[in-house]
Amino acid sequence: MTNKTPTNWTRRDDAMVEDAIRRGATRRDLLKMLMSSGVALGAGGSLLMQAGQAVAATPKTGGHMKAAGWSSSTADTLDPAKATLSTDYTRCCALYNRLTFLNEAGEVEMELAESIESGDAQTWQVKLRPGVSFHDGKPFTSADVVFSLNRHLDPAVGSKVNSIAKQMTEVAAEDDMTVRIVLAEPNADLPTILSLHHFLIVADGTTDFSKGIGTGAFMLEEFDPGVRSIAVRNPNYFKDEGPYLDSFEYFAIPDNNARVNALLSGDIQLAAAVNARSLRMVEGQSQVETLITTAGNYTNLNIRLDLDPGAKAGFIEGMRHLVNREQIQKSVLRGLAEIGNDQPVSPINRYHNSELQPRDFDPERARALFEKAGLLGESVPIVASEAATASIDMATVVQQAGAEIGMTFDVQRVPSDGYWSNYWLKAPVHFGNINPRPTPDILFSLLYSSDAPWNESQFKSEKFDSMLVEARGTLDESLRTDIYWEMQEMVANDAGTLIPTYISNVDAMSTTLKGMRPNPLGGQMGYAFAEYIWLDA
Amino acid sequence: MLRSPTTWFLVGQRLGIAFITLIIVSFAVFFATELLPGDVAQILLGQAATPEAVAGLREAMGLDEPAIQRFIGWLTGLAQGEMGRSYVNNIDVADLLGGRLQNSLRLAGIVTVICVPVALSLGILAAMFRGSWMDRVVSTATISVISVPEFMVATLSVLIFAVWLDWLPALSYGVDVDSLGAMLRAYAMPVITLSFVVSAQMIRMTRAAVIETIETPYVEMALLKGASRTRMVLVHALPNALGPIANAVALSLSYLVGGVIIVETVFNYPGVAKLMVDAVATRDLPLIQSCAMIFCVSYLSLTTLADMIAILSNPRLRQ
Amino acid sequence: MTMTPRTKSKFRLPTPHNLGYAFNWTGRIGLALILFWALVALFGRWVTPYPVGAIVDWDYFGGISTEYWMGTDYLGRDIFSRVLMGARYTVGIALAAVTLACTIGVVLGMIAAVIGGWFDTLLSRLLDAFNGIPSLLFGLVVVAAVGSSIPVLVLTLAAIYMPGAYRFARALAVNINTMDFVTVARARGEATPYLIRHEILPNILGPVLADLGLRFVFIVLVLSGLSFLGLGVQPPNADWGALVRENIEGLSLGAPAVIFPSIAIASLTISVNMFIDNLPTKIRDRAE
Amino acid sequence: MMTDTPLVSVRDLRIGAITDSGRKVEIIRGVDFDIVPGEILALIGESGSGKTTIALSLMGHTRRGCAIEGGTIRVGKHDVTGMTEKQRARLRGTEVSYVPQSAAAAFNPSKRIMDQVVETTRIHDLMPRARAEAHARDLFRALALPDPDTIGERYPHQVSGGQLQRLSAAMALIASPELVIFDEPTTALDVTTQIEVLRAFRRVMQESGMAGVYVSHDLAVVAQIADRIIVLKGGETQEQGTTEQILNNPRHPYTKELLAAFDPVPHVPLAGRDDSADTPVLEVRDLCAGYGAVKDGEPAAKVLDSIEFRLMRGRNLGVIGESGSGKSTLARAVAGILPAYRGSVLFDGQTLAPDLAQRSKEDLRRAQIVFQLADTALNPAHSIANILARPLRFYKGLHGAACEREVIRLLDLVHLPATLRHRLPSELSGGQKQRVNLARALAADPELILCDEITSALDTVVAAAILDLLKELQGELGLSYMFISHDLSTVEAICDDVLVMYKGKVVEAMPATRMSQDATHPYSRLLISSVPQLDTGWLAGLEQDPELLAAFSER
Repeated sequence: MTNKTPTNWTRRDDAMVEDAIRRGATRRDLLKMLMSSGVALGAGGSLLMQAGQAVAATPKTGGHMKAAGWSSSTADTLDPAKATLSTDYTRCCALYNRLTFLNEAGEVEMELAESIESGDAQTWQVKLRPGVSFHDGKPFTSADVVFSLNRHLDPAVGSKVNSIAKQMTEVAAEDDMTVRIVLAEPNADLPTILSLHHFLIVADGTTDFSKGIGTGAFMLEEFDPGVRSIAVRNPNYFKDEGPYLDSFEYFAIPDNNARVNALLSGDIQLAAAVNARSLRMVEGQSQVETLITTAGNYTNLNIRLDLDPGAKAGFIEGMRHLVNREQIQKSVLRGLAEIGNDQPVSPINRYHNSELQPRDFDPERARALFEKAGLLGESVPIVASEAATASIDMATVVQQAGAEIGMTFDVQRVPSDGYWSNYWLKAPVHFGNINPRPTPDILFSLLYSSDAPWNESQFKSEKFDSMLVEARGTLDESLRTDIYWEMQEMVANDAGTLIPTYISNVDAMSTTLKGMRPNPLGGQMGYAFAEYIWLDA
Repeated sequence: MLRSPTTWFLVGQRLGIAFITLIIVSFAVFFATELLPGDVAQILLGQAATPEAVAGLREAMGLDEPAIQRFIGWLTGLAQGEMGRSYVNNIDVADLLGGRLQNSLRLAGIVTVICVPVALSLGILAAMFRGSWMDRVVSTATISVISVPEFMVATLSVLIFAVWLDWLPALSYGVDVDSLGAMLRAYAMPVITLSFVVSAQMIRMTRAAVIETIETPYVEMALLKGASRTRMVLVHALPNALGPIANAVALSLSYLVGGVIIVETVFNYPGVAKLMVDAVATRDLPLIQSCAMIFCVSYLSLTTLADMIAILSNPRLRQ
Repeated sequence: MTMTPRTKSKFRLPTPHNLGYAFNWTGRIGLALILFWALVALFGRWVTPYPVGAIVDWDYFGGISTEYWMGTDYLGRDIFSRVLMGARYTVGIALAAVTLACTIGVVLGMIAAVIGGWFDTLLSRLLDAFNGIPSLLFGLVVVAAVGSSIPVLVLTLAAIYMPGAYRFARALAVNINTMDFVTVARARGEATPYLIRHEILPNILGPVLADLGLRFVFIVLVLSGLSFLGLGVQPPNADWGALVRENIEGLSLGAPAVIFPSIAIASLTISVNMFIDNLPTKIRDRAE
Repeated sequence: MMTDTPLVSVRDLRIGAITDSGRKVEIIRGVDFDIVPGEILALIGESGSGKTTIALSLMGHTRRGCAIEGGTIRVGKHDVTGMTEKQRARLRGTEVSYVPQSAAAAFNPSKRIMDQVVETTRIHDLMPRARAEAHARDLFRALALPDPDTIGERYPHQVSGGQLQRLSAAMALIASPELVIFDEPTTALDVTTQIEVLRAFRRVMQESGMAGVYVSHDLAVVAQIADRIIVLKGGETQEQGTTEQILNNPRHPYTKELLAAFDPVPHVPLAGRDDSADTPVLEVRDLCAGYGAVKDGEPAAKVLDSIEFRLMRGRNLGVIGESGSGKSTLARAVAGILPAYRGSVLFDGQTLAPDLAQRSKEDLRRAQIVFQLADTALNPAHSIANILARPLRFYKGLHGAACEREVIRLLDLVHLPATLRHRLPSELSGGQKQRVNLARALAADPELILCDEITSALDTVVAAAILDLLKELQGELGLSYMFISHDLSTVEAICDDVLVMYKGKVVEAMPATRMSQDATHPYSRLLISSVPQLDTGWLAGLEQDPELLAAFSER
């Protein structure tokens, strides 16, 4: 993707790097700076992975680890289907397993499944790993899988992936160790879909999830919603590697500053998702290092096509030119992001359309377009909230750019609680925030198909829908890639969802913490770090 | 004298009033929460809140019956000492609250134990040597303290004591408190912060109240009996200033239970305030109500206690 | 009372002294600072070197420099401009809120004191009940319910501090109400409004104003507390509390971006305290 | 007795004060006097004469803002002026002690009496607690206090004013000092009570042989207890001499003035027209009033019990009685401030509504009430002009120049300069305030003025002047006064008829002039006999039936 050296590589940036080298900066520091000056992160990412392997020396067993996420409330749950917050994901990953999971390269690996096969991508046969048992000793069988998958269809469960699970028209046990999954229509991505956190496998018939009985690497010792959880090593974990930690304590410190301080003062070993701004605090602290992951999480500006001003021809195009992506990348996200091109498939996804260029920042062009749309001088409300990462700052950037061309944007900051149910998808111009999804298919069917539950800009196109189905069905890689590339183009040009950047996630951790590696499912090793890392004290 | 019927009548009266107040508050809180946009189901589902999903979840949670009906149900439950179950995680509110309340009270307790004596003695000293350098120092100090935003104090103290000096843990909770020393260290910073916030008012009020009584003829009389300044203040002025002082203390302390959100946030201390913030965020009515009740009860009991002290410290009111 | 020796004051203007007031220097400094901030609040917007929202520096938490007098904030915006603009919100909102709170509180308090009876008891009970709810939580709920706009903030803050003002005014008014001159006015056949306006108000005004000052301070602080919890003025503007909060990460870097707004808050609140603790006192010349 | 070496000698005492504006003023200007052991010296003077300041200076104490600037004070062997605060503290209570003006205020409300009485012995630890208490009980007996063995266990608010005053004496005497300072100790008391207290003081002082300084504005009281008198004015000695000499042949004009003010000028009724025919300006029938929660038409605390009287136009009715007799309540009930629950008030023949809220503006205008304490009766926040202008505006709708003219006229009426109207009440003297207070009532040009103790708070001379003013105004404006007072001489000086009130009842009604002769009711007699006379032998020679005393002055 964009490998051109950034237009405004200032002298200060140079100085930063040189100075850093003089200070004997680690590879990571350097990398961070390269990125903060806008160098391609696809490369960066892989660099990081090598770095990851480099340190992945001989694991040590033992020790108690404390890690802090950023969000927690009394709504904390150990029910994978209900999991909302990163905190839930992390806990669930430590307690349960999925049928499959994605490695750092984004390839599907088997976990509780031994194999997942299908001839037509519609009827799938899942062979389960034998000899696995739950924390309470109950052996793991197909019944558990059937139960776990079917739960998502029951509205009473309130599953977050209900809309994705819908396509599984039949989940049945062929025998104790085999499950048959039949889809409404072919979908080659099922193995990947099954690696989503919500599809973690719980024991058949579980109703009380506060015990956290799973097959996972850790067994729950204490769980206090909104306060903390403590889990201890599962002595008879089925994997031959790990877990290395004796015990693992997880809680949230919502205040970024407090989180970083806690890490710096050594009270915790991992501070998840630290604010880019606090990097300077972490910099040069020998006992702390950072892990940067660009998994494809993004905050986007949604303009509904079916409402004014979005309905006015040219407005959206104007906005595409008015959004100063570089400023957002460098000032708002402090370089810990990658310029986006208004479509959801992120660069680390192998289907990413690397030829699709983002609109360049061109206020004059924007002014002309607004003029044509007859909107110049109008006041356009933009709804932003803490709920959508960095949206308020992005909004002010747009606002400022607008002010310079005589366009007033009235930024309305609204409370984060209730944002998703009251403003998101509803307001004519608002911000959204989408977590990483492993496949274009999930992204598109979730966000852009005509019947998508989260169709943020009310983008509707039969062509698009049919292409989606076609791509989903085919097992021919190159054909899929072509289709997905075209679909990305369609979204970038016709949808009302402006994706200025893909936001990188920064986890800060103590140098005693080893084995952390980036993962396409998000920060904290796709929230599954607990079983892979060890303390090298 | 303590046992004189009128005293008990007064107590009874105050309790009655307190009870009515509680009812009023709980209704107020109920309507307030009704004003909030969205309900538990929507909030819980967050981005996944598609209409049918919401409907399903509502039904599953038994939220389909009208709110007021549920509220009345909750009230009657409370009458039997039943705080109900949290909507979001279906845990007994009592259990959810239990630990949090302990934490809050522990923190409040420690602060009280440290602050009240210090604040009072400072206030009294300032009053005693009114106009002296130490009076000026104390007054200026208190003013500057109440003039700095709480979260500044909090963040700064973390930075200084935890990050730079590395004397104290940045978190008060989760650090295991095995020894008393460890506990002191763990609580040091929130306590410092809160002490700053709370004591300033107490000092001011104490000083004012004592000075007022120092002006009275009976204190002059004490002087004319040859009493030392200390005696004049401690034996003659102070007992008569007790009422207002108690009141000021009560008001300051009532802040310690519900008002400490910021401290709880910065030090990631799981107390009731944060619990209620969560509850509000998730529209978890039983939880919100219970928290509100707790705040109100603590406030009322403190003020009532203050009134009691005022009454008992004054023989005229005593009977 | 204050025993200020004849201070030859620098002002050629009518000094408080020859207006018949004793006004010590602490008080004067306080007043001067207050006036200063008031002026900034009024005219600050026209002297901001940069637009408040403009990102003027690629760097963040920039230090003090000739072009950025107070450094830059987390986005690289000019703090000096933002503090100037912030004044208008912090001072403005706090002032509006405190005025509202005290006006309503004092009027109700006086009415309750003069009328007395069930009206008094009921009102006092209700407001007392309201006091039972922690202010920040109340703020959270309100803003969660109706979003955060300046009017909402003002009303919320006013609501939070009204009961206090009421309590205070009522206590004072009850004392005045027992005075003979009020009885005389009653005996003359004066109506309640007159009693409140002419007989009681003038005699509780002093303490009430002092109280108002204190409340102002608290409101400034609660306002900053609210913005710490993410409620406040709409972007790109921000009150001082919000400035401190959004730049709090800069604290560890000793960034001026967080220090100056804090200083601004402190200087305002301290000066108000200094002023009300040393209000000008009417000189009464009586030997013994 | 005058020969032996003085216990106290004060030479050229100068005390300065700093006013709010920082102006220094000298409030005591070079006073000299001696006190020999066992002698009682009286300091006589009006408020502002500096008598209390001098008395306190004997203990080395000056009030806030004041300071001893010159001269010497010697008490016993000590040079008080030269002492440090610590040394003075050792002096206080042991060698010089103090009996305050208002014991009610000087007792700490939250401590038991005994603790406070014996405190001195504790502070200087002079004797073990037990002995101190025993001693205290003896003093209680000596001071003729009821149940002396238990009274110490009570709290100040649980005993009467007279008792408190005597207890405060006990407090002063506990360490048997050489000098006791009495600061107007009986001013706050009723006459009948005053007698008891004075007697007690006399007795103990004579027995103990202590020296004393007796501060008072009341010559008659001083006459009963003092050996020598110093007459003070504006911080300077006017005259100094033995009691006999001061009373019988005063030399200094000011002293003469004081004595003159004391002799009641008998009131000459206006041309004695027979008025039994025409309707009384005020008539009260079976008036009952009280305070507290009203239960079936009757308040919890009944104060007035079926009062009846008639006040003829142009005449003055005096109401006398001691504190708690209900005389002030009567005024309030008539004015409608405290609505009567039974009975009727007729003004000029027609009945007035009990509650002033129901009375017409006109009715309210015609009967005005003037209160005792001018400083609480005048709104401190308003200028005199405003205070006077309001009733003018309210009743007559006067504005601007007309109003101003009227204000000036009113001030002139009460003999105050027109320039005064720009001042605030706090800037006026007591007498001036009372005149303004009166002028405000006149502003309504009323027919009846209810005067509630309007001279009680004033110095004798000033009070006398006010009385003259009242008479004069009556002459000019044909007013009628209902004059409430505890002071018989005042009533005698202005009233035609007198009601004696006791416990909310009118016990006797009679013409003022014949009061001393005609009074038949025992209480009236007791009251009359209790008024101190300008005669050193009066108290000694006074016979009062102790049963009567016990019966009527409950203490």
